[in-house]
Amino acid sequence: MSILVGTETRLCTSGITGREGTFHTLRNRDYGTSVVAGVTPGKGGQDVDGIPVFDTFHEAVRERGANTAMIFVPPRFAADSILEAEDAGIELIVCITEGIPAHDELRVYNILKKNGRSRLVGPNCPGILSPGKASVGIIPASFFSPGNVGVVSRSGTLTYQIGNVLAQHGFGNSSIVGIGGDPVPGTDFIDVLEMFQADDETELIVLCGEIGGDAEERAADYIAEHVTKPVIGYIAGFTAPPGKTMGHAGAIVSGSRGTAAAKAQALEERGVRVGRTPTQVAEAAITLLRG
Amino acid sequence: MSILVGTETRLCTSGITGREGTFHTLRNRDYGTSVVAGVTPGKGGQDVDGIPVFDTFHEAVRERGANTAMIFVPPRFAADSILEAEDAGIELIVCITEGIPAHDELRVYNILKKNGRSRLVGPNCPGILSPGKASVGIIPASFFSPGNVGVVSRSGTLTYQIGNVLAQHGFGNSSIVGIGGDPVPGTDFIDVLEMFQADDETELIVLCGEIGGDAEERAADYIAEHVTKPVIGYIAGFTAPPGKTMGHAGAIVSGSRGTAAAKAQALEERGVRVGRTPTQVAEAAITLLRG
Amino acid sequence: MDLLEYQGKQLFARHGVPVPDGRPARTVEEAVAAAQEVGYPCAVKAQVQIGGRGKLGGIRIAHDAGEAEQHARAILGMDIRGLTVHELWIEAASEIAAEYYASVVFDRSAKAPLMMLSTKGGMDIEQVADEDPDAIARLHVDPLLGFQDFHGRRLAFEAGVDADVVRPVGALLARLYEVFTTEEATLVEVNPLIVTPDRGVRALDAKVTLDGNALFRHPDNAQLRDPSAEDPQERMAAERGLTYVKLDGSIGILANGAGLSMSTLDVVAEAGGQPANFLDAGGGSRAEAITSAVEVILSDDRVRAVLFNIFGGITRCDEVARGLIEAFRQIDPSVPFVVRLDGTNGEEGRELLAEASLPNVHIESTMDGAASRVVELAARP
Amino acid sequence: MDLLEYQGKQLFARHGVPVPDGRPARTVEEAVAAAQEVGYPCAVKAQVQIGGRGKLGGIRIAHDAGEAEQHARAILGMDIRGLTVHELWIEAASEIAAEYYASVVFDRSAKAPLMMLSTKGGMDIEQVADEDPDAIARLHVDPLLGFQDFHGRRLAFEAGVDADVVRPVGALLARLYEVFTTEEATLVEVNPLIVTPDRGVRALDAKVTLDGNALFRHPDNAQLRDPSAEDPQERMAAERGLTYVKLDGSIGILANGAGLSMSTLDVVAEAGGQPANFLDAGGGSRAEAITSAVEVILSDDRVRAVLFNIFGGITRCDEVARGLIEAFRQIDPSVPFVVRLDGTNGEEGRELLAEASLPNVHIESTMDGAASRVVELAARP
Repeated sequence: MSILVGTETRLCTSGITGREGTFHTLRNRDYGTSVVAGVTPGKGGQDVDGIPVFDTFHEAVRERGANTAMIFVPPRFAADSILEAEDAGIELIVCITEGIPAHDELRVYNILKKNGRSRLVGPNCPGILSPGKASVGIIPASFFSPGNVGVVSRSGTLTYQIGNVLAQHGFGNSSIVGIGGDPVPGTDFIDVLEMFQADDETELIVLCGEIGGDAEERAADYIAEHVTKPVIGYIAGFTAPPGKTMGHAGAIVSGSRGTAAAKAQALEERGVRVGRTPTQVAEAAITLLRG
Repeated sequence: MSILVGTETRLCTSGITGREGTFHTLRNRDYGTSVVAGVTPGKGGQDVDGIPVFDTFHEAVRERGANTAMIFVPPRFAADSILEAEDAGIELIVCITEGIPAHDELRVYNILKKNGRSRLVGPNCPGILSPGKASVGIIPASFFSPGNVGVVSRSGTLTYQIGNVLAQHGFGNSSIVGIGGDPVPGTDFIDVLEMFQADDETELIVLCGEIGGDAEERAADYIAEHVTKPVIGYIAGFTAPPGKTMGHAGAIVSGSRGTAAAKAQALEERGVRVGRTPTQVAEAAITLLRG
Repeated sequence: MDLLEYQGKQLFARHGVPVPDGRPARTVEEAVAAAQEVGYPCAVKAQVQIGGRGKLGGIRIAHDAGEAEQHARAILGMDIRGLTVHELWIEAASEIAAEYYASVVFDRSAKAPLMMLSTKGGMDIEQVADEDPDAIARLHVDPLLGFQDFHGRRLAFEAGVDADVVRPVGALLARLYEVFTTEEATLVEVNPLIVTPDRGVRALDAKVTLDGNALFRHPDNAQLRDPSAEDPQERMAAERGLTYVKLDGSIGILANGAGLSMSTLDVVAEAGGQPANFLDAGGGSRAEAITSAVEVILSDDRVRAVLFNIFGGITRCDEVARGLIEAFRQIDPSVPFVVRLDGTNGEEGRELLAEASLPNVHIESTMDGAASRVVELAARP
Repeated sequence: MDLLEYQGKQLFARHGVPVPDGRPARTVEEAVAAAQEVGYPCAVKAQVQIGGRGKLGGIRIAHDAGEAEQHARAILGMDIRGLTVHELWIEAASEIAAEYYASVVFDRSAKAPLMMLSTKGGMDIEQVADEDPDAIARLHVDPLLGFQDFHGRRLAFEAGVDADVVRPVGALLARLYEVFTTEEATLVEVNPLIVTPDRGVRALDAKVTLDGNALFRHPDNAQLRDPSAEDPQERMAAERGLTYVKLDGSIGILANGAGLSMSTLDVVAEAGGQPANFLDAGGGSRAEAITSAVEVILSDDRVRAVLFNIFGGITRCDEVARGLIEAFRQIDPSVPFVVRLDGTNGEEGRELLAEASLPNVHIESTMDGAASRVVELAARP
């Protein structure tokens, strides 16, 4: 098994006719993902390298049975595209787009929560990779192989770095989930921890956090109560000064809150080993999985 | 048993210091209802004939354990008062106020539905009476006695008329529920039918509808599928002309839709006996309950 | 509260819904002046709250001042299905490449606004709905989310509007939704919504129903009521705070509560009579309200007998009796009254009436009995 | 995007939040003219994006033109915690009967706006929160419902504001919420919110943070950015579309992606070095972006060595190598570079660098190794 994406995925990309949309959709298809449709209003009836394009998600669902959406439209159109996908009955919506207004994210989050029929991953995330099965997003899939380590991360490239160090030490992955670095992620650590805990294939979980917010602290509480599989933590941003946004809209330390030290401490107090560098994460994995 | 209100009711009236609010709250208390509080912003600390008044519903819940609200404030303040009661954790909100803007009702309905923690009965309804136990609202309780007939109605005085005819024929009531004549009632026939079906004390259900909307048609479908107890229907407005609002904001026939004939037919087709006059309703009750 | 076309269009303009340039007019002179301002050709349109006026000659095109004057003179004062034309709307004539239909309706069943769009505009939409339901694209808007761009796109694509106007039609739908919510309407309808030869979109008609209960939040809209279009009895009742609907029969009816009032009408009809009106004296009816109600009922000279059917809840029957006695003192009616008083203080009420021994007032103890009696009395020559 | 006090107050005024009358000024002359317009006594207030300016002499009361001039001269150009005062706000002095605190915060954990109200205004609210948390009334507003009257009443009653100002305080909170949502702010704070002796309420200060991602919908607000308050390097980076944060150390750092960039800083610190900056070259970094980034990093003259840490995903390492080679051609840096290229096209990138054999550029194969190397190089005399 794996989580969120796999052989059952039927992908539809919003913004498929854009440069980035086309490039990554085709890369996902090359990897083996079942890409069934794209959506670009006004370009219905066209195709992108054989992938049919529709005017609306509703048509993509009706005509092609799409169940997963990848959002690649510019930030000012992203909220609308997510809401359309949800309205059309898409179960999993992966939003790659960066720079979506915070109030749009708030609205989208609360509407999806109210209706309870779709899961959003992101926005501002690299997507999800289940090695050997499917890739939805921009994760460079060739660096990863199937295995028993589940990775969940607020960051993109940092995930690749950690995944790469793990791979160099011989570990493969069940799934790699980028939840994104924005203030209001559709899916948070706890959601993914729950899925990894329930996933047969996952034997170890790596949680990659960063400064800002309290998602890691809440994850620590959840782990203590609900996760029996071993978890290794990593937090980026020990050297970040307060009050400065560190690239991700969510990565900001305000007052004494949201510091890397506080997050690492919260995890460690609940028995989660926290690596100070990506290399230490791999070393901890060796200890935990190979004794 | 009975439904919605009974010995467990702890009532708090919004607008208790107004003329109507005071009058009906005290009548409800005289009947035996446990009236624990009132709310009038700015009059916190006062009392109405011994009933403590609070500034907010939150205080009434915290200090006095109120679990039922009766809304008696003018229409422009009613939506806010309902939302406050819901926010404070009141389980049952009975709104007597008439003339609430339709868009306010829409908003209130959808918020309560989303949160799923409070039931609204009304607005523009006479309230609920469980004879011998509790009365919340303006139903003239002295005309009714405990018994096995449950009544649900979109209308106030018509309910008294039908209840009175039943009483003259020796029938008492488990509960009498006025759901109100507005376009967006918080509780509809189906909700109450479900409760009566589950209520041990209720052996016969009388459903009092009127022209406008399709609540009776939907109730007919529900009865056919889910209600095993005998149901008698009554529909007011056979002589109403199309396009004219008949007093209740919801009582209007538009085109061929919402007519009394169509409603009566829908009920009869699903095996519900429909009386053409209140007297016929009582006669049907005699036939059904006394063979 | 139903708005006239031009009132709806003025609301539209305030919210950015494109409408043709136009001016209202109440006289022939105003009409000609308005036509000069908007230019020729222009449409001279009767302002009545009823559909189908075009086929009945209520909309005519003027190509010059002479025609404008001629059309205004013809239409002002015209009778359109029982309504007299008191106002005109003079607007620039539009060239039409396509006619669509668009509306936002307050859907009580779904508890959400329902939006509809069709390319079969310019005709009776109920007929389209019956004959070709697929020609109407529909969707509900979650009121907690509001109208989103995708709603507009989806309706436009599903209705099959021309590809080059998908965007402007979507934008116009967003504006209609804004009219619906911010003005607190229960209906906003545009038929036809036209596409011009230069591919603009425009509302050529406007049907807007506002929620009377919300007018306190919209003082501008509260001014729009056009009493000239209402029945004089209904206006009189409204001024007295009574809910009165005029019907075609000969039996005046007063009851308390909307449901009981309707039921009373039905029971009278069942007994073979024809109700002259619906009149809900309301909850807690006091003596003055009853006196007023009697005046309103008797102002309809077709009334040959009157039925009072009161079941007291909040309403006290003794108050009703007092009101009736006072009404007889002031009016001295020439038609018979049948009175049934039950419920709160029913006995006191009946005693008061018995003491007053009003001429030609018959007391009955049941609703059915009262209905039979009033039918019988009304039928007497 | 943090607004200056007077920019926040101008937004407030637009949404009906009561504020004292005031005028902005950039020179002593403008300040005196502004003081004449608003009248005396008036407050001369330094406009800097930092708290505590009052205690540092950044707010002074003028009773006549002479004092206005004297205060303006003293405050303009003043240094307040590292920020130079370029602008003043001259406003009518307010009499104060009570000082409250009010705010709307974008609460990421609750995914809802958080509103706070306290009667302990005029002081550091974080201190109040620590010492007397019950003194702050709080509630979350469901963003799908919006602010309701009862929210305002509840906060006012729970905070214990004076009974006679419950209504105006509630109304002011409603307006603050409107500022928060319609202007797309992430913070709206008023401290102090004052009650005047005649029992009016008024925002005496304004702290507003707008969401930079939403500025495309608010062209007026997009004009408000005050570049003079920003660090020159950060401004230069922003103009080139790079995310750059200046730090205090000597090691310049470039990485791709926010998380990896932060991690790189940490690993350098772990190795004993002090980062000079955070610089995220972004996803899909192209050669020109890399060249720009090198310029920005080197414009900080405390930088003694530079670390490039790239893990290619969308970013292609050969593009990064090309950018670095081009930067060296244009700039000829005088400090050593350590470069670690891994991921997409890593081998090609490393080969390009090897071929170019740039002076003083050290290639490392791991992140840890690269960090140790750059720390060592920066420490050399």
